[in-house]
Amino acid sequence: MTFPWLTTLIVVPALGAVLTALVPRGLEVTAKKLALFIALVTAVLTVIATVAFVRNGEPVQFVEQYAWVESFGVYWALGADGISISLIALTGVITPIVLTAMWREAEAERRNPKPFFALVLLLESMLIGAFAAKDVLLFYILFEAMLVPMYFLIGLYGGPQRRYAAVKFLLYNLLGGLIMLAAVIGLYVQAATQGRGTFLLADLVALDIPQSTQWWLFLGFMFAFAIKAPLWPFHTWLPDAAAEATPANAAYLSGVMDKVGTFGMIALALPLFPAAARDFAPAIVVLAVISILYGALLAIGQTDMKRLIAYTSISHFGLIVLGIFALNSQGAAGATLYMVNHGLATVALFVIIGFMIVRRGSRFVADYGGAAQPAPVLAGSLLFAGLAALGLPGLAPFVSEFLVLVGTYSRYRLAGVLATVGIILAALYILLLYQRTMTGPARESTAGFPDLRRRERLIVAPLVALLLALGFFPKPLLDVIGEGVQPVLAEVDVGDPEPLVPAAEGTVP
Amino acid sequence: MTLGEIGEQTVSTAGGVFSAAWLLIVFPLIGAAALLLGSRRLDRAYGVLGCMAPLASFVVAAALFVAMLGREPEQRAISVPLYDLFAVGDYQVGVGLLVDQLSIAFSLLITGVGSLIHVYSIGYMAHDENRQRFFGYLNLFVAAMLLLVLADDYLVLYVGWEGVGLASYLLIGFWQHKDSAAVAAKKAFVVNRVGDFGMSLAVMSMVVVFGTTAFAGVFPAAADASEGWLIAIGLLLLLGACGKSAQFPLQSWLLDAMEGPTPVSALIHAATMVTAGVYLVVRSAAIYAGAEPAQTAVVVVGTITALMGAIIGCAKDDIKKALAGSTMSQIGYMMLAAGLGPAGYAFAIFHLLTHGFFKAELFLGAGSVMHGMNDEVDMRRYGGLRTVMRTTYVTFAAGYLAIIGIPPFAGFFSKDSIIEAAFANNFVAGLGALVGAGITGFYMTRVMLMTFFGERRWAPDAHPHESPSVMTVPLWILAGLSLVGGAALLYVGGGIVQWLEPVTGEEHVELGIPVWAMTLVILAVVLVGVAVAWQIFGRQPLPVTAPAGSPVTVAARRDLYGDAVNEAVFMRPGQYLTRSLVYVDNRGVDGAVVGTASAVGQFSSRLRRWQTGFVRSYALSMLAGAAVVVIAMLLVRLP
Amino acid sequence: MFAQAVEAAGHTGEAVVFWSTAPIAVLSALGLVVARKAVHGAMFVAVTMICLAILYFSLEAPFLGVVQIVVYTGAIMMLFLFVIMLIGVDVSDSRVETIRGQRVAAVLAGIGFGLLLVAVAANALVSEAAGMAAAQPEGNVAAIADRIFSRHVWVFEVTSALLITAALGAMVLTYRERLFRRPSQRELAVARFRRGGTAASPLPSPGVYARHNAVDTPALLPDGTPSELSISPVLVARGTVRPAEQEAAQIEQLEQQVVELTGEPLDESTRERP
Amino acid sequence: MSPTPYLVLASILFTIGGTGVLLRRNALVAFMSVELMLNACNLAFVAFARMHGDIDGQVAAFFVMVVAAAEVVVGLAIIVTIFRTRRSASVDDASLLKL
Repeated sequence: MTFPWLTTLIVVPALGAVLTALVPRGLEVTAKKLALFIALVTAVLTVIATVAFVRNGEPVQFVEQYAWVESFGVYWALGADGISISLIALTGVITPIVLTAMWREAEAERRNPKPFFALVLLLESMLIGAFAAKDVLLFYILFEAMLVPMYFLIGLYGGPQRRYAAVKFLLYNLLGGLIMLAAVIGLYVQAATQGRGTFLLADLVALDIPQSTQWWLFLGFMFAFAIKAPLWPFHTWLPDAAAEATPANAAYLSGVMDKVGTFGMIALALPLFPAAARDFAPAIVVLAVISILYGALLAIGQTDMKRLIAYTSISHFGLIVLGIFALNSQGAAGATLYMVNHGLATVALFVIIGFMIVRRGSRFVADYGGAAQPAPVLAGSLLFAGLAALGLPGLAPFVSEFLVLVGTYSRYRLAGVLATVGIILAALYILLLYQRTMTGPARESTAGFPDLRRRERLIVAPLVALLLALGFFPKPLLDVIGEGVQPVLAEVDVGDPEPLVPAAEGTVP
Repeated sequence: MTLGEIGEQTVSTAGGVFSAAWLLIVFPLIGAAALLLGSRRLDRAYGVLGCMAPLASFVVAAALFVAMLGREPEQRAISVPLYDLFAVGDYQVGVGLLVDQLSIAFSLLITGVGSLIHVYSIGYMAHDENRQRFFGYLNLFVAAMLLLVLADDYLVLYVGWEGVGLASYLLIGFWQHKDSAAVAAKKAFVVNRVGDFGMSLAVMSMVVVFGTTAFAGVFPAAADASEGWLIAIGLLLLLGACGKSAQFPLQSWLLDAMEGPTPVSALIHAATMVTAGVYLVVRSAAIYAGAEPAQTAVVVVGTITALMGAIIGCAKDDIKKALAGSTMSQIGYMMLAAGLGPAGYAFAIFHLLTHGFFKAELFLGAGSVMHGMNDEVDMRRYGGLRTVMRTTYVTFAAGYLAIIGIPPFAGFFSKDSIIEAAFANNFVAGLGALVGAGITGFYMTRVMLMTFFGERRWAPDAHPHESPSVMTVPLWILAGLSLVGGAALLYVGGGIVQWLEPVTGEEHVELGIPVWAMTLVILAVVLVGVAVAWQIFGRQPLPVTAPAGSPVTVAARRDLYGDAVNEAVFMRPGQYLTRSLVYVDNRGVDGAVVGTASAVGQFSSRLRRWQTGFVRSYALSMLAGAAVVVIAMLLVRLP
Repeated sequence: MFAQAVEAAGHTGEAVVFWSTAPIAVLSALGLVVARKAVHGAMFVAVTMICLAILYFSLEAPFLGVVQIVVYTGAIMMLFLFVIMLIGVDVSDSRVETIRGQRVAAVLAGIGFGLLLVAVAANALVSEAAGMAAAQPEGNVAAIADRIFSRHVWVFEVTSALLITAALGAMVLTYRERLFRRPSQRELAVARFRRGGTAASPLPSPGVYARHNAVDTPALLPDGTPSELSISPVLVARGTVRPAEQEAAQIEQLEQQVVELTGEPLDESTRERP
Repeated sequence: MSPTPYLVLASILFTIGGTGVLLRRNALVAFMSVELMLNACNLAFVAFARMHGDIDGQVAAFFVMVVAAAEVVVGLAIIVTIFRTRRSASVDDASLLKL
């Protein structure tokens, strides 16, 4: 028996959440420090696990399986493939950053920061669990349970409309989750009629489900994932939630938590229902393309910075979904890499916008202007994060975006072309934001803008470093992801399109 | 070991000095990182720090060049693989450098002219408090540009391509406290992105068609690909080139880009970056070889832009914008030549290099004038400067003679070659190029006359003075290059045509008339342009405020309505679309959801009345429920 | 033959018991529903329960029959009665239905549900009773005890926990926390005088007559009028107060009798006049 | 004797008890009606016990009695508490548990 990495990664933050919650009143700073310490420990553990994973080289590792409810075939089954481990690493790395970013936000609003820190740790534990789950019911439970901490995070710490946003968030996601529950049960029934009733992913993938049944079950799963991801037209909860939540929380929401949706698509929906995935792929590609363009156009039209970033996320999630349903290795690997990269870029954007909001006390673009002069480092950070988000080559999201587009283009030409239009729009929304907030003559409102402080630089620095590193050297991560994506694609069994012109003899392999 | 073929030569692996080619890019990258991330204390040594990197790169480039000279002409293409970027499925991309005749020529231009402009900037930017950042951006630009020309894979090229776009954005908006600069920077980036749209699609199409984007994979296989795909890729690459090189219809950003500091205009928006489109077309010779319509499109775009830029240049009173129009026009020439296929590739590069010399010279000269005139850019406020700024005047004149093509200045050789090749290929293109040459004579003479001759129309507080030597030395060097560069490139050794032949291929077309006759005709047309300008601007005093002018002048002043068209066709409908979509999202999509929610809420509040709170009502419904269950059990007869 | 006869006799006996108790049970159950006073309802229920206890006996469940009487009728119904006393034994419920349609709906639902149940029970595929003889060879109590303490011991333990919880719950629910200090007797007296309105002295005792002295007879004041304060208002409400005039009228008669018996005239000074 | 008459009797008593709950406002009477329903069930249990010849039915009835006793204790305590505060034993008065 090897070291139970995944259970450890789930338990440590969960335990940390409990410990943080138990810190007595009046010791808020201790609670924050404790939570941050736990988050850092988890981050270190995820990094070690990831490195161990990469060095080992097996496609699926850290497998753990214990019977949970044996009579229903429910297992505490965990395992990491390339897709899981990269998202787990993302979660592990982002959490301490988000906590550090929240350090002062909570104080500014004079609310007790302890629950925020405890809830984020709890959420982290659930996220890692969902990414590692190899049992459909376990995944479902975590998928739904993580709504609860996020509901409180939005509802307790958000802006003036936070209750509305929190309820909207919860209702939307619950609706999706319930429909998914029906599909999960349907899946179990399928398994039961074909032999042993089980929720174990590997057994369910091996089932031979009739096509029409696959359709319904696939739609059930996809509905939940499309809401979580979020895909047009199920997206309207995200702008509200992101706008009302604190920037750090919005970062965690769209940077990490929403990835569960796209993760579910590639890790569950595709291998479980390959035939349905093939049948529905064109329709979903259409929705994804609409998401890309629609999100980008709406981002251009926003006046609220946080809403703007939320809409860019919708656009980027469109790209991720597009890559997944291109059903080839470039698209799928690119989409998975994009999940990681979008996490980094969006968190950076939200966090930096949070710094701006702390300084000015407003989230509206019109209240800023000319801030680059008093605060050049802040401006530079915003520009850097923005450039990453718009897919500037050399920064991490570019490689993933390009792979997604290549994958799509090689199968759906028109969709590929339309999705590429998104890169023009991306430049518009990011640069308009930068131009309106940072450039121009210095204004009274931004005259006294302090530049980034030490803590804030500490938050931005690792994000910048990661975005650069993954931009110029994505190979190690992409190799791992490629390994993870391969079995999924083998299950869907579509195969990459061959190049039209076979490679000439004598070229470099 | 051979690594396949590019152009008509085999590619060999790196060895010796070539394996250090990566230093070329790394030096300016380190410089940029040090200047941008380093502490403010580096500011004191900004000049040395800023110039060290491009000079070091220049030394490396020169060393590579010398090493390349020592090899057989067919062995001069050297591949320097660095590391694997990624491998997904069957598609893999490695970061590597391709050092061959074409890329080394570019490298020398970029690092050479780049170094001179860096040195010049020491003086020009001496009083700017953000000069450290400025040099950081410049170094970043040099690194990106070198990556662009040295990459051996279209995807890596694209990284450099966007890198220079970013540097351009940062530098145009360098004085970001000016709204106009910020807007211009954003416009440049966005318009470039439209070009990148084509560029991305071209690269993606290559993956679809060839399964690879490496030069070594694409070029040999290009001959086997269907013509339709080649035309598509060719046109998409052209779209990318149009964006970067400010060719019609994506030309509008270049004139606004003059908001940046003048050395930037010289380095990026005249000598190097804007020529990247030409490089791209020439580099993709193998693709255009099988796509005749795409080539024609290149010629058409080049010709239109050459004339457009020239016409715009005629009407501008802003000296930098006049020169920017000229840059558009000259790059149009290069594109035109590049569209002619193997017959014109070498001439395109030849003109590109000489243009790099004299246009940098002209911009730096203009910068020098501005430096002396309190950053005044309106030529109607100049006049009679030849006596107070002698060095600038003399060196500017060298650039002037070079651009209008007076022998033996550099432009004469390169432009003549292009016009001749154009005539040999297509009469209309040739005629366009010829007319363009005439207009060039006109507007450059206008610039010259308005700036250095005539009476002094200076602003009252202007005290023109010569620039410091740190600025004039680069002017002298560039003036020298403008004088001898053309002849040297054409005749020293085998000349540039022969040098590039392994990369671009060779095709000789016969001109209908003798070469000397053609040369005379061109010279005559140019002289007519000069004479007309003299007639208008040299012989009578110039009003300080611009006269209304003819409709043509007005149109030219407004960049031939390029911006107006963009605004009417893209911006306004775009804004309308965005605004209406925001409305639709709030009211339509979200409205549907919220509407459903409130409908459920209303239904529930109706239903709520059933909840009387009386235990006995609840008991009644329980009893009814029990009855229903019993009935259901009876009906189903559960075991 | 004999066995059959015994069985038949058993059957007949059982039928007699059943048909004589069942109607009583049903009628007194209906009585519960219609009785206006809770006390009457409680009595009706007790009757029903006793009937059921009898039926238990005839169903070969003597233990349950005894428990039914002891626990249900004896303990639980007593508890009900206590509460009824607490709440007010003389309150009778109003017959007016306050929830619209409730009565009609309840009656309809009751009849419908009853018919349904009866139909189900009557049509159920039941076998002839197997009898308890085999199940309780050592007697009913022993069999139940055996089963409770073996197979159902867990349930039994849980039930005991439930009982304790219930007892605690009842105590907690009925415990009235004293929010203020209990006033001393002195304070109560002071408060009473402050309040005024009532006599400072104790209320007058009821009338004392030679013939008849009881709480339902008012005392006579010196002027011969009856004192309202001397009788409990409860009795007044019930209307069971004897009028004092009646007693006064009898006084003459009494005097006469006394004189006749003793032969001495009465002392005029001690006479009371109504 | 067949258990059918006992079952019918149990059904009738159960229904009468149910109707009592529905009709009577007095909490005590409603409560006694519930007791009646429980007793009806007990009768059915005992009848079935004899039909099957199994003591378990009686055991179940026994447990029902115990639970009923517990229920009565708590229920009456609640009624007394409510009566103390509201001076009323009507179940209709306790109708505040609604929006």
